[in-house]
Amino acid sequence: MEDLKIGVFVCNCGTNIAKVIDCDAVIDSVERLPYVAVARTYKYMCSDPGQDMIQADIQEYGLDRVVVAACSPRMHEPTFRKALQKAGLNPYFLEMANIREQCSWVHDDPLAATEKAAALTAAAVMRVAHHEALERRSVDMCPNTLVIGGGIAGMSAALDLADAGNRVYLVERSDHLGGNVARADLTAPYLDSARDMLTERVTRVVRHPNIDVLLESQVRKVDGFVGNFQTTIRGKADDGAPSDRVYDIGSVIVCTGYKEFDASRITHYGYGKLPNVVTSFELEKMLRAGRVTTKDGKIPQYVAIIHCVGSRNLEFHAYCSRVCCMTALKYAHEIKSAVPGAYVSDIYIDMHAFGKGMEDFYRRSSEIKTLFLMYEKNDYPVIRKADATDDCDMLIEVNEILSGETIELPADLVVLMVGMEAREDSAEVAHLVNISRDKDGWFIESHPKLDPVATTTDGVYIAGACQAPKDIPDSVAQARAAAARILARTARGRIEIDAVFAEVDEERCSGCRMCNELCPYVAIEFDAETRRSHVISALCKACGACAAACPSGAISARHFTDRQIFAEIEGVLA
Amino acid sequence: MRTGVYLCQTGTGDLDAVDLHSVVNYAGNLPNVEMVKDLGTMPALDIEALVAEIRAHDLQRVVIAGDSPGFFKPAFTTAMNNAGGDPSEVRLASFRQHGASFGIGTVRAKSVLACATFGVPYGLAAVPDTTATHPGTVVIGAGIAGIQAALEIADAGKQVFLVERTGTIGGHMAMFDKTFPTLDCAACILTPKMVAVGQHEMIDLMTYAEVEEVSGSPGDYIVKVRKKARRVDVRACVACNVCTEVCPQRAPSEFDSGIAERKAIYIPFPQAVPNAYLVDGPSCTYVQSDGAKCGVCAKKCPKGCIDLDQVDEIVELEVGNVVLALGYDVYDARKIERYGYGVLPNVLTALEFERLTNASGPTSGKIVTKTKRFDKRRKLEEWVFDAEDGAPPTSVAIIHCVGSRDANHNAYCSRVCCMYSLKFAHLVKEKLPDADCYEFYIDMRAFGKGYEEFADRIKAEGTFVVRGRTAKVTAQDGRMVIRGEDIVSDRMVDFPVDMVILAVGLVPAAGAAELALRLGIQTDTDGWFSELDYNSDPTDTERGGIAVAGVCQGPKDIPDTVAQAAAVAAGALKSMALGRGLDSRASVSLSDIEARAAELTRV
Amino acid sequence: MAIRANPKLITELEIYGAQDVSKCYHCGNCSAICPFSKEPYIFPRRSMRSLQMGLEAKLESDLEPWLCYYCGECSAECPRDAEPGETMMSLRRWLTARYDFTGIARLFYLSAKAEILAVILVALITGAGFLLYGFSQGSITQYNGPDAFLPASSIHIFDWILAAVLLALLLTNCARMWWFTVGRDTKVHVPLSAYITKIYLLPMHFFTQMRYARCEQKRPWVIHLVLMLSYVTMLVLIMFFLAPMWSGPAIDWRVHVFGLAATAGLLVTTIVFLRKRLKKTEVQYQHSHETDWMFLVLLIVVAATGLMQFTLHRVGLETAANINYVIHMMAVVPMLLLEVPFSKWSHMAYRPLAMYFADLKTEAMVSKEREAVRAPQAA
Amino acid sequence: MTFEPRIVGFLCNWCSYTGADLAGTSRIHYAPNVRIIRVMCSARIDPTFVLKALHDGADGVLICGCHPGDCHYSEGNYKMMRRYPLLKSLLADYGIEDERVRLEWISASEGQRFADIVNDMTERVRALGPSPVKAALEADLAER
Repeated sequence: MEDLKIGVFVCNCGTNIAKVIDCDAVIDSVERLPYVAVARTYKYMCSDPGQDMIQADIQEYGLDRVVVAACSPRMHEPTFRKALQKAGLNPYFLEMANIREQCSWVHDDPLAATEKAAALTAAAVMRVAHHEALERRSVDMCPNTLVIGGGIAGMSAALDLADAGNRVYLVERSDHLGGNVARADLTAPYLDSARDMLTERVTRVVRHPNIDVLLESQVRKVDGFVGNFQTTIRGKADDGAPSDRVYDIGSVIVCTGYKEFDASRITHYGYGKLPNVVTSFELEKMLRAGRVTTKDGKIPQYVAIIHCVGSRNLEFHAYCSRVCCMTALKYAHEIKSAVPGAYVSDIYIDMHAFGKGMEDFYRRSSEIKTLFLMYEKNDYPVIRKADATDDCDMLIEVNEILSGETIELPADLVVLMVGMEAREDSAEVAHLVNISRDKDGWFIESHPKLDPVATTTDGVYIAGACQAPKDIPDSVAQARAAAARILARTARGRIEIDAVFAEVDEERCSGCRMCNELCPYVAIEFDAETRRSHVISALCKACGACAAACPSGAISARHFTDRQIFAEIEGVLA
Repeated sequence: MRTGVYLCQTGTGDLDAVDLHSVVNYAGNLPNVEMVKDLGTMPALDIEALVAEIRAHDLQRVVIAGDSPGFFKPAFTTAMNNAGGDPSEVRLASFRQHGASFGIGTVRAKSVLACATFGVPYGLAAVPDTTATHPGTVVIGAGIAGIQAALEIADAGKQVFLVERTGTIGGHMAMFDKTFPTLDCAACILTPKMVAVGQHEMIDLMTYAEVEEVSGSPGDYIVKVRKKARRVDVRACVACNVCTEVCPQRAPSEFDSGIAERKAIYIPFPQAVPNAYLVDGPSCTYVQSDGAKCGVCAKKCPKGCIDLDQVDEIVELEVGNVVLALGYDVYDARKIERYGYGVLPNVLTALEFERLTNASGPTSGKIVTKTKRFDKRRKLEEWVFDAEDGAPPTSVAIIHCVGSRDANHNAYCSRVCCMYSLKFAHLVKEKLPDADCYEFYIDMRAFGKGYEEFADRIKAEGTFVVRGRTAKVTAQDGRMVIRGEDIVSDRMVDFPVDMVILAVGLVPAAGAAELALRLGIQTDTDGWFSELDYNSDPTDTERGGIAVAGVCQGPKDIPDTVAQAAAVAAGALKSMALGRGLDSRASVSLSDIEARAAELTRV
Repeated sequence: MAIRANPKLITELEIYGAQDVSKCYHCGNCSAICPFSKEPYIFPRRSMRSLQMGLEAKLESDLEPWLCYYCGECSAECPRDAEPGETMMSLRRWLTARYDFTGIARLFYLSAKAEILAVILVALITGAGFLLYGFSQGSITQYNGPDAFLPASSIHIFDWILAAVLLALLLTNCARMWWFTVGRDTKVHVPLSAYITKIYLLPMHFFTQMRYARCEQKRPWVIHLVLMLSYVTMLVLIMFFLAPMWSGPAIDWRVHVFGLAATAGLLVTTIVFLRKRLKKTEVQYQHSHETDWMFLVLLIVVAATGLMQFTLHRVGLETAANINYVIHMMAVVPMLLLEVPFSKWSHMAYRPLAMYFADLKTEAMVSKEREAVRAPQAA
Repeated sequence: MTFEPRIVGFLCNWCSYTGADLAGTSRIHYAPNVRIIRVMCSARIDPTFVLKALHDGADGVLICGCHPGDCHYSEGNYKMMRRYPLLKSLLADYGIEDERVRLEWISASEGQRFADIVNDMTERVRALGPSPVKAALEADLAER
């Protein structure tokens, strides 16, 4: 190793460190170490005079490595890195020894504390000797975005991006925009017009100069990495024959939405057999047409609405579909309006009226004399045809919890609140853009709280009901959040890549591909020709898992190389 | 199109600002309007009569106008269908949806009605012009919502001023132990974000500061911020703790929600950002005695960064966008005397328990009941948490919906209580496996991703989940007796417990109403900020360039808050990308809207 | 066996005063607040539930409505303003109608007009009858003596006839009540012996209303008790002590003391109740049904005329006394003939009975459970 | 004088290292025997690090990561969890006592827990006495 000059700066932090640790002793012990050109203590290294001192010494002694023994690097590493930069040194030539939070503040025996501080400082000295100059790099950020799915989420995201002047390719499988919202007439809990909302969205989208709406089209392929993807989209050309086109994009937003649960899977409800058992979407149709009747055209006197069809049970889906409760209450109001004098019952498990205006909506529903019957999860109500003598078409048997009785409820029309389900093509889509799905088939966000819109593949975002059941406002919010992420990057034009990431030494790589599977960010690619793996630094988050696992030691984690850590180990034990 | 206009109100009181009479007259003069009829409030609609009327006037389009006309739509759709008309030609003019419950009520109502008669969505016709927008953004409130919004915008390389009322960022989330349903620790998630904010070159962090006044117009707001005298130089302070050690004055710790004490000069919590101390004027001897007494901290500070005579400072910020992320306060449990909060020592609020069970809390996470102790300084007996002397509770009751879903308190649901209560049950069971834990709930609102599964897991862990709200907590020989109805097993609940946790609901943060007034944005009947449109625009407001994020718009859990906060950034970044943002909706005149609507019908 | 729900019942009950029951979302707050709510009689929530779902048979067999004294706590604390207290009151009215086989009660509750008409009709007949009878007997200027307008002896016989009729009506309704609530209950069988050994409960509940005393506020209980006792005292005095007074010249002062005390009690309490119902400050007096008014009006008229009667013939205004007496009777007769068996007053009989039955049933259930526990051990 | 063991601690940056810092900011005192080395994720901890530490004279090695489910990199700590038993069995073959190497989950709010673990481990390792590796190496040297 070439002749290094290392400067060691031990901070007293007032008395915080000096009170317990004999800083001069620390100096003495490290001065003897190889390459140490200068070692000093100062009252407050983080203070401006402290930093000036470091910079001055860098100039004076021509230091090319710096060790600061002070507080936790989580507090002041950025401060001192800046100091090095100012002095014209690569910021990564700094190493900090944490002798405050993890030494002076936690030990009372001065001798032991001083010894430990010396060891930590020595370790830092020996480690920094192996530091390499690292440069923060950046890659181009293509401003175009691919939005998969033309539902309310997709359109909202597209509009935000396009309004900001970015090109958007909005890909929709079907022949129209609007997704599932297009099937609804009114929205809960305020009974606002879904149609007006959609008309407004669709009009703005199709008229927007920056949005290419690709109907009856499908994404075939997405290659590349964040900021630099290419996508192949198969759409119908003007002559009708399908044709593939390739687009350059920087980001992808997946808004593929959901599909409704197939009610006929629950035999107790006799859906498909009993003519007057309908799904929520079928009722929605009737309401839109202004024709709420039984199959034989009669005006129903008793209408029953069954909640959680396919949701919240062991057999089908354990999760709650989040929107059905409010939609059911909406139907209660709508039916009372469309069929004055009808008796409406809601058969529910728990009333999920959690959002803004919803509890009030629930109260109103009770006030219009909707009869609420509560049943136990997994204890399905059973629907059967009524006898000729009854004044109703069907009878629903419910083990009603709030009364503890088994109730027989008259019904002429039964509405099944079918839950949300991941689309059958979700696996396909997940594979396409390289994101993962949970056990229910919903796409997994990179972190439920830190980052609910990003995925483990950088540059690919999810929004709306494809991530988990969601109502309109939450879907729109998530869509805009995804748009915000992309806008933040396009605003800068380039993507800063942290200088700390993993590298594959292709000479030593055996092409075993173990690392490819290991990486949670799919940042390691296997090159079929060279039969070697290589890291896409733009995707690497520097956890170092691959470096630890590589059997041929071909992968090194920058700034945490084996050599550096070995040196540190030797240091603490010296 | 021959159009009939019907006015129907649900009478929810949203329309005090609207002069219905003049709206009726206005409607009569609109083109194509054949008839206008005011049906009053909550009319019992006779569909056959409506059919007759539609036929009589041979109407091709029906417009229902009112506070929430959707509630009457199906009747009209049916009538339209029965009359042989096109059921899709029943249009809504919702005054509430489009913000007519505001000062500009009548004009707004007219414009909404006009659009409906033209068959054009209001949102399409009433698009305000753009105005030149200043690149800076001020984010008010630095809880998780404010932090997220600030980071999203700053990461785009745009200047953000983050204004926080307290001495540190982090908000309520920083106080939490675990977060549902994943049970990962709040600190692990939040501290990296807090550090990122503290070190971000594009974020100008102003803690211990309050917004005095917001003037100017969309795209160009002047925000006057009062930087309260912190009396400690944030940049110089190294959090060495000497000042706190020497400070003689104690006060209840806000961060520990009052179950522990702090000094008059203190750091809210070890991981606070900025990691610096502050002097709380009201509890500081020096400040209270106008410098006559004490001042020992200033003398002892090794870096001399304490200036007890520092005074408030007013700074003016010029920004284009304002993000409101005020968050919330919790419901004052004292208002419900039956639960004995404030009287019975071991009745705790959710936040108090949150701190009690937190590894960095006063008992370092040990769940114990309070012990009586004589405070020599104050010369009085008081109940305190003591990790050593305190006995672990053998049975804990958690009461849901405290102050929520209740006409006598707050009618709305606070959205997060069910889940955090279940989380509490888990923590109790985890730390005290032998303790009995009871949840008393009305509806178990486990609606989010992985929530239902979490609820099932808690039940499997042996927590007794009882449907039925307890009505009373009374003292009985050293313990407490709770009384309620166990609805499912048809029993009365009437047994002793050692600790009661009240799942207090969320209420708008103090000062939110005044701020809304100052900003000229609407709040709903519960005091939460009103979004521009419930469905299609959940983050913007009436006023251009002012957006809402997080709980201040309505109760929300962390994932929803983070998503919404990020969404807010989209609006701001959009306006910065073009240097122009949308003006307030009120800036669009009635005549413009009429013209636009007419034009839109032509193409 | 499943029970058929009847969504229409809730609308029928509106006429009896249950306007807000549909608002209830079953948090259990009311049952928890009510001091009487105790297994096996948990209320008011369960009653509200049965009503929402229209479980008529169940409601008909419920004793719960009678176990509620309407202290109003539940309504005051109800998070949905569903008025549990008022619902229980309405159910009492509905049950009164159910117990009554004649259907008169139902008629009265469904139409205030019918009730008023009936009262007026009976009053007029009574008035006319007494006048005719009086003139046939003597002179209107004579109060006492051989030429008395209305001879005490004959009046007394009339009292007894009236009492007999009243008793007959009341007893049949009570019998029906027993059949609905205890007799046809297949789940619990109350042994005959229990009825006898526990019979003391009946008068105890009747005279002390000790359960009422357990409500959070005590005042209503006191007022209610005073009214009740005054009423009964009056009844007893008239039936058993008036006769000797009329015949014998020497007037027993004790009778007067009791009489005056009772009258005072009636007047004061009635006025108190009237004020409460007019002021509507307390929950339990906010929703008054027509029958409640009728009840109080008749009562106050009876008490007032009774008092006047006492004074008038003592100051020697015999003619006035006679006329006043006829008016007095015009209030008394409809009150006893219509209100007591068919309207609010019947609760005087139903409530103590219900509590007596409730105690018996609870007893029976407990012993049944004991049997159940013992049985396997025996086997 | 009593034997003071030297323990090397490998802590993940996001939870455990922050937790150790919290112990400091909360002034929770613990034994000075552990020397902490920071890595980004417990998944980075190559078994050779542990061997190296033992070879260079460590009497014990403490490995700390985020609680399962908390990993900043979603599942790095699971990778460590899977690796750990193999490492232990290897060490067992070398005749290194089980308690000398220890894996613990420490969150950013568990300063106290971190201190407790350090104290506990120090005592256990002290009880075991100096690492056999050291002795073996010295003997090895002596032979040459």
